[in-house]
Amino acid sequence: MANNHNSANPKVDLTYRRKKNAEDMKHQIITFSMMIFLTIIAFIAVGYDGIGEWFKIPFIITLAVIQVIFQLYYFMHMSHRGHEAAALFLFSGVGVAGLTVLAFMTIIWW
Amino acid sequence: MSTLTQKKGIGATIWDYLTTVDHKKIAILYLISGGFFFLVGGLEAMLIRIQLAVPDNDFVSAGLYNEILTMHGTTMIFLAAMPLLFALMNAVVPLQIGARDVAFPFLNSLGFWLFFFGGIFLNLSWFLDGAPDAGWTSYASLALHSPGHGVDFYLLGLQVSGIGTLIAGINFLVTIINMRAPGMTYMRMPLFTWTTFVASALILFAFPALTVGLALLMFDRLFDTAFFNPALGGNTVIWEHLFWIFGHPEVYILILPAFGIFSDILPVFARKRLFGYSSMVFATVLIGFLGFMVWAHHMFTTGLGPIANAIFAVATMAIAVPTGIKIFNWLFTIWGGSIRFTSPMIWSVAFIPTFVMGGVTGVMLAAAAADYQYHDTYFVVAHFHYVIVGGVVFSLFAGAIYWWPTMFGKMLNEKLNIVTFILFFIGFHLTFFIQHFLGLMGMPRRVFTFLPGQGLNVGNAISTVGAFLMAAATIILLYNIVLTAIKGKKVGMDPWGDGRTLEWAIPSPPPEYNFKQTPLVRGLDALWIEKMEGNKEMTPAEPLGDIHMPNGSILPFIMSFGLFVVSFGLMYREDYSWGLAAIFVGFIITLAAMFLRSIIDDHGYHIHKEDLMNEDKGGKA
Amino acid sequence: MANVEEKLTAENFPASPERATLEGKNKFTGFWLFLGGETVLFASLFATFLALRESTAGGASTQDLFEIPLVFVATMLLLTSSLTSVYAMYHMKNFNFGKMQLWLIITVLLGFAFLLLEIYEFNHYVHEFEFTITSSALGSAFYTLVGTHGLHVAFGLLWITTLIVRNAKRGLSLYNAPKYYLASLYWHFIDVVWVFIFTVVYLMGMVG
Amino acid sequence: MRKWLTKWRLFSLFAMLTLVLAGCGEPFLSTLKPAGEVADMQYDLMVLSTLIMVVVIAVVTVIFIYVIVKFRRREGEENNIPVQVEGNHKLEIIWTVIPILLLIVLTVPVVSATFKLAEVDAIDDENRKPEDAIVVNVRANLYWWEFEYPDYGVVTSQDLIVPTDERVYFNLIASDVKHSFWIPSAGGKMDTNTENVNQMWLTFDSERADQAGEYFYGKCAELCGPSHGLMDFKVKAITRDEFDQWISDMETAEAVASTDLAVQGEQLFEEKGCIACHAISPTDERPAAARTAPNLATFGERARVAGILDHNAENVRNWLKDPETYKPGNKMTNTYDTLSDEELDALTEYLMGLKVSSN
Ligand code: HEA
Ligand code: HEA
Ligand code: HEC
Ligand code: CUA
Ligand SMILES: [Cu+2]
Repeated sequence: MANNHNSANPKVDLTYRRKKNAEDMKHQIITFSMMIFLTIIAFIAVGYDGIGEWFKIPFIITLAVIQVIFQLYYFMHMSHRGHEAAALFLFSGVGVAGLTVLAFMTIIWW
Repeated sequence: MSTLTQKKGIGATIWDYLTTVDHKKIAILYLISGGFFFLVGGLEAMLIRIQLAVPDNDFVSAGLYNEILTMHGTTMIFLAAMPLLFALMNAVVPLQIGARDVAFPFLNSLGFWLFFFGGIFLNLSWFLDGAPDAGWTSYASLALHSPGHGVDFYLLGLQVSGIGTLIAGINFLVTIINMRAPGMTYMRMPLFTWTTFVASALILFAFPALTVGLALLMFDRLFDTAFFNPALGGNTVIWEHLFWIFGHPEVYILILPAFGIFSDILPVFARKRLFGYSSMVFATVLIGFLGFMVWAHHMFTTGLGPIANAIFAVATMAIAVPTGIKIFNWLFTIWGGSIRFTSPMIWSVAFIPTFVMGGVTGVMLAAAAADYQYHDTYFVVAHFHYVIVGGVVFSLFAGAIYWWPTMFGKMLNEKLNIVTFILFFIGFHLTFFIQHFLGLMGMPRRVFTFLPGQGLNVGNAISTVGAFLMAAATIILLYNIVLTAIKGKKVGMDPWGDGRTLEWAIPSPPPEYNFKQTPLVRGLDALWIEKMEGNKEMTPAEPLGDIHMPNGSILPFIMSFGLFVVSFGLMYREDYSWGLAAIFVGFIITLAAMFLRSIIDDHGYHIHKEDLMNEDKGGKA
Repeated sequence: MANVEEKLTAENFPASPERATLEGKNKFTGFWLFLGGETVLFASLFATFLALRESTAGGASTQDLFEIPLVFVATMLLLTSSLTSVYAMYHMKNFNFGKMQLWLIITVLLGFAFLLLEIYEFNHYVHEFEFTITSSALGSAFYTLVGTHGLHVAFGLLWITTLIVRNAKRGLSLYNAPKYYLASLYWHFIDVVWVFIFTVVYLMGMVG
Repeated sequence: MRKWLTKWRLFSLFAMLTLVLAGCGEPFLSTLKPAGEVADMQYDLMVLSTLIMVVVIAVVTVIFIYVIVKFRRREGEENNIPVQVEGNHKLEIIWTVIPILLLIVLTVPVVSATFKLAEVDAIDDENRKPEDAIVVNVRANLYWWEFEYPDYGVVTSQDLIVPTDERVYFNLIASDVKHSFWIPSAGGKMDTNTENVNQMWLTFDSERADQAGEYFYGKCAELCGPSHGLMDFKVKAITRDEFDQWISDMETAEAVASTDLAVQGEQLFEEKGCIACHAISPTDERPAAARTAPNLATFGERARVAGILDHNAENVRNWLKDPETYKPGNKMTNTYDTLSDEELDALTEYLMGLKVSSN
C-alpha cells in the first residue's frame, strides 16, 4: 500500500533533510525559551502584590493558552502536514472541554 | 488458508473466538452478547410491566423493583443497544469502505472483551449483593445512600465496559480515516459508515466525562472522598452535569447509527439513491455537534436558573431542524422509487412516523417551563421509548435482518420476520403511546406501584398488554434464528438483489480477508454504479498480491479478565481479606498482558497470492 | 508491510518514520484521537476542581497550601523534559538511535524527579495541614486532578522505559519508530496538562 | 401490509381522541386539569406545543402514506429502475425553514414563561409582608415532607396548607437524598437538592380547588429509594381567611389528651421514645436537623396516614405495628420496641386526637 521511499535520490534527500531537521530543532529551542519565559512571567505576576486579581487571573490563563499552543504546534508538530484529522479531533475535544469548564464555573454556584 | 471451510471441533471454535481479531467474528461476538443482554433487559422490562399492571401490586417488592428498573435501563443502553450497534458496525463498516479489517484488530478484540467482562460483572450483582438500585442515572445523593454493593457493581462494571466502548470508538474513527479503498472519498461513504464515524466521535468526547463521573462517585463510595458530600463542601449537581454531558451525546450515539442503517436500507429497497446525500451528511454532523450543547435539558428542574434553562431549551429545540431534514430526505428517497416491502424495508418505513412521534415529544420536553410538568413522569418514559425502541431497536431489527447474510451467509425467514414485525409494532404502540397520558395525568416514573383511585389503572393495564406482544415478537424472532441456523439455505453474493454498497460486492459471508483485491470506488453507491454499467463486480484497484493478516491473540481476553478481578478486589477490599490481594493480582494480570503485548513483536502473517488464486476462479491480475 | 523488514540506513529512512507504514499511520491517527478524548477527561476533572475550589469545609484552603518555589521547580523539570523528548525525536528523524535513547533517558530522569517532588508535596500537605483526599471536597478534587496527572506521568515513564530497554539491542526500525513517536506525543500532552494545572490550580489558587 | 398500517394509524388517532374525551385524569392529580396560574401557563404551553407537533406529525404522515401507497413495486415492475434523484435545493430549503419558523413560535412563549416562573425575588425581599406573599419552607425527607411557615414559626408535615388566589412561595431543600416537589394540578416541579435551597412559586385557584375536592395530590418526583413511589403529600387550598385562622390555631395549639385511653397513649408516646423524633407541637423550635420525623401536631386532621393510607384508626394501628409493610425502607421501622395490642390502641387513640383546628 503506502510506499516508504520518498525520493528517487536518497543521498541528496538525506543532506537536505538533515539540514531541515536541524533548522526545525533551532525553532524548537526558541519555542522552549519562550515557554520558560512565559512561565516565569506567570509566576512573577502571581508573586507580585501590586496588581489585582481581576487582572492576574485572565493574564496567567492567557499565558497558559499561548504556551500550550507552542507545545501543540512546535513540540507536537501540529502545524505539519498530515495533522488535519489530529487537529480536528483535538480542537473538538478542546471545544467540549471549554463548554464543560464554562458550565461548571457558571451554573454551579452554590 | 481457507480456514472458513474447514470443520473444527467445538473446543477449537471456542478458542478461535476467544482469540479472534477478525472484525467479522468480533461482530458475531457482539451480536451474541448484545442479544443476550437484550433478552435480559427485556425480561426486566416484562417484570416492570407485570408489577405495574394493576395498582398496589406486590409481584416484586419496592427495593427489588428499583433494582430491576435500574438494571433494565443500564442493561438496555450500555449492554444491549450499543453492543448490538457495534455488532453491525463491525460486520459492515470495514466492508463498506473496502477495507480488509479495522485499523486496530487487536484493540477491536480488547474493546469487545472489556465490554463483555464489564457487562458480566454488572449482572453478577444479581447473584452477589443485589443489583444497583439508584436508576440508570445513579444520581449521587441516592447512589451514596444506597446500602450494599449494588451501586459499586454499576460503577465498576460501567467503568470497565466504558473503556471498551472508548476503544471501539477510536478504532472505528481511525479505520474510517485511514483505511478507505482508493476512490472512497468522504463524500462517497455510505451513510452507515458516516453515522458510525460521527457516533464514534461522540463516544470519544462523551465517554471521558462518564469515566470521570464514575470514578468520582466510586471514590466517594469506596474511599470516602467528598465530591458529593455536602457536609464537606461537596456538590451532587456536579454528578448530574458529568452524567448528562455524557448522557445526552449517548442517546445520539445510539440513534445516529440507527439513522445510518435506515439510510442504507431505504435506497436499496426503493431502488433509488439517497435523496440529498450531502445534506444527510451535514445533518448528521450537525446533530453530533449540537448534541454536546443541550445536556442540561435533563436538569431543567435542578434549579440552574432561568437563563441556563432558556439557553438549553432553545439549543435543544434546534436539533429538531437537522433531524427534520433527515426525515424529509428519507421520505423523498422513497418518493418516486420502486418500493419492495421486504422485512428490513417494513421496519424502516415503520420507523419514520414512529420516530417522528418520539422526536416531537422530545421538542415538547425541551420547552423548559412545560418540562417542569413532564420531567420525571411517564411522559418522559414514553418519549424515550418512542425514540429508542421506535428508532434504535427498529433499526437493529432492520439492520440485523438486512445484514444477516453478510454475517452468517443465510437469510432469515421472511414470513416469520413479518409476524415479528406485526406483533412488535402493535405491542410497541400499545405499550408506550398510552404512557404519554399516564405521565400527563400525574404518574411519576420510577414508582414501584401506584395507588388505586388516581385514574391510572386502565392505562397501565393496556401498557402491560402491549409489552407481552413485544415479548411474543421477540420469541418468534429467536425461533426464526434457530430455524435459520438449522435449515436456512446458503446465499451467494448480493442476496437482496438490489445492493448498492460494497458489502454486497463480495460473497456473503465474506472470506477472512474480505476483498481479494481492494476495489476501486468510482462514486457514491459504488456497486450500483458498476451494476448500471453492466459490470458484474467491482474493478480492482490493485493487482492480486499477498494479503497481510493480523495474528489472533488471547491477550485481550486476559487483560479484560485482569480488570474484572481488580473490580472485585476494589469492591470487596474491606469486606474480605482477599480483596486487596485481588486488586494486585488483577492489575498484575492486566499489566503483564499489556507488557507481553508491547514486547512481543507481532508482524502478522500473509495469505499468499497462490492460495488466493486456488481458492476459486482467481482474481484479475 | 513487506518492507518493514528491509535493512534500514540513514539514506532510506523516511522523513516521517512514524507514519511510513499503514500501521504507523493508524497508530499516529489513533493516538491523536485518544489525546482528544483525554482532553475531555482532564477538562471534567478541571471543571470539578473549579467548582469545588472553595469548598474547604473549614480545612486548609489553596492559599494556605501552595508555595511558589516548589511548583516552580516542578514546572521547570517537566517543561525541560518536554524539550529533551523533542531532542530525542530529532535524533530519531536523523536515524541516530544512540542519541535518541540517550535523550529519552534524560527525559525519564527529569520525569522521575518531577514525580518524586509531587510525592513529597502530597506528603507535606497531608502531614503539615492535615489536608487529605477525604478532608474536604477541595481535597478530593485537588488530589484527584493532580493525582491523575501524576499517574499519567508514572505511566509515561513506564512506557518510555520499556521502549528504551526493549529496543536497546535492535535499534530503530519502522516497526518501533511509531511507538517512540507516540510515547513522545504522550509526554508532551502530559506537559500541556501540567501547564494548565500550574496555572489553574496552583497560580490561581495562590491568587485566591 | 400497507392497508393494515393505515388502519393502525386511524385506530391510534381514535384511541387518542377517546382518551382526551374521557377526561384526562383526576382533577386533583392531572396536569391536564390545571388549577392555578402556574399550571395554566404550563398547560397553555403544552397545548401550543401539542398543536405544533400534531401538525408536524400530520404532514409527515400524509406524505408517508402517499409515498408508500403510490410507489410500491407492482407486478411487472421488477426491472424498473427509477430515476436516481440527487436532491432538490428548493425542497431542502423549505423543510429547513418551516421547522425553524415553527420552533420560533414555540420558543418565544417558552422563554418568557421560563423567566416568569423564576420570579421568586419576593422571598428574600426585606419588605415582604407575609399577608401578601406567603413563604413555605419545604424540607423533603425519606419518605415524608415537612412544611415550615417561617413567618409564623409554625411547622407541619405531610399536609400542606396554602391560601388560595395568591402566590405561594416555596424554599425547597432535602435533608438526606434528592427528592422533587411536585403538585401536578398546581404546577410543577422543582428538585429539592441536598446542598442548596431552590425556590419557586405556585398559585391555587379557589374555584378550581373546590372542583378538585378536598385536596390536591402532591408527589415526590425523583427516585429516592424503595418508597419513592409512596412519598405522597396532600395540599389543602383554603381561602385567605381560613388560612389565617388555621395559622393562629397552629400558633396557639397545645396537645391535650381528652380520653383516658388517650392519656395512656400520651404516656406511651414518651416512654416508647416516639417523642424523640416526633414533635407534637406545631411550634417546634428545634433546628431542622433535629426534626427527624413528621410533626404530629395535626395528625388527627390528616388526609392520610404516612401520606398514603386512608386516615382511620385501623390504619394508624397497622402503621404503628409494622411500618415496613406500608413503606419499605422508611426511617421509623425498628426504632422502637414492639408494641402490644393495648399499647397500639392507646397510641392510636392519642394520635387520632391530635388536632389544632378550633372548629
Ligand atoms: C435515542 C435516543 C433519544 C433521542 C434520539 C432523543 C431525541 C430527543 N430528545 Fe430525548 N431522551 C432520551 C433519548 C433520546 N432522545 C432518553 C433516554 C431520555 C431520558 C433519560 C432519563 O431521564 O432517564 C430523554 C429525555 C429527554 C429530555 C428530558 C426530559 C426530562 O427528563 O424532563 C428532553 C428535554 O428536552 C429530551 C429532548 C429530546 C429532543 C428535543 C430530541 C430531538 O433529537 C428529537 C428531534 C426529532 C424530531 C423533532 C422529529 C423529526 C423532525 C421533524 C419532522 C421536523 C419538524 C419538527 C418540528 C418543527 C418540531 N429528551
Ligand atoms: C435501549 C433502551 C431500552 C429499550 C430497548 C427498552 C425497552 C422496553 N422498556 Fe425501557 N427503559 C430504558 C431503556 C430501554 N427500554 C431506560 C433507559 C429506562 C429508564 C430507567 C431508569 O429510570 O433508570 C427505561 C424504563 C422503562 C420503564 C419505566 C420504569 C419506571 O420508570 O418505573 C418501563 C415501563 O414500562 C419500561 C418498559 C420497557 C418495555 C416494555 C420495553 C420493551 O420494548 C422490551 C421488549 C423486549 C422484550 C419484551 C424481550 C423479551 C424477552 C424475553 C421474552 C425473554 C426470553 C428469555 C430468554 C430466552 C432468556 N422501560
Ligand atoms: C427514628 C425516629 C422515629 C421514632 C422513634 C418513631 N417514629 Fe414515627 N415516624 C418516623 C418517620 C421518619 C416517619 C415518616 C415515615 C414515612 O412516611 O416514610 C414516621 C411516621 C409516623 C407516623 C405517620 C405520620 C404521618 O404524618 O402520617 C405516625 C403516626 C408515627 N410515625 C407514630 C410514631 C409512634 C407512635 C412512635 C412510637 C411508638 C414513633 N412514631 C416512633 C420516625 C420515627
Ligand atoms: Cu422522595 Cu422520591
Ligand atoms: Cu437529552
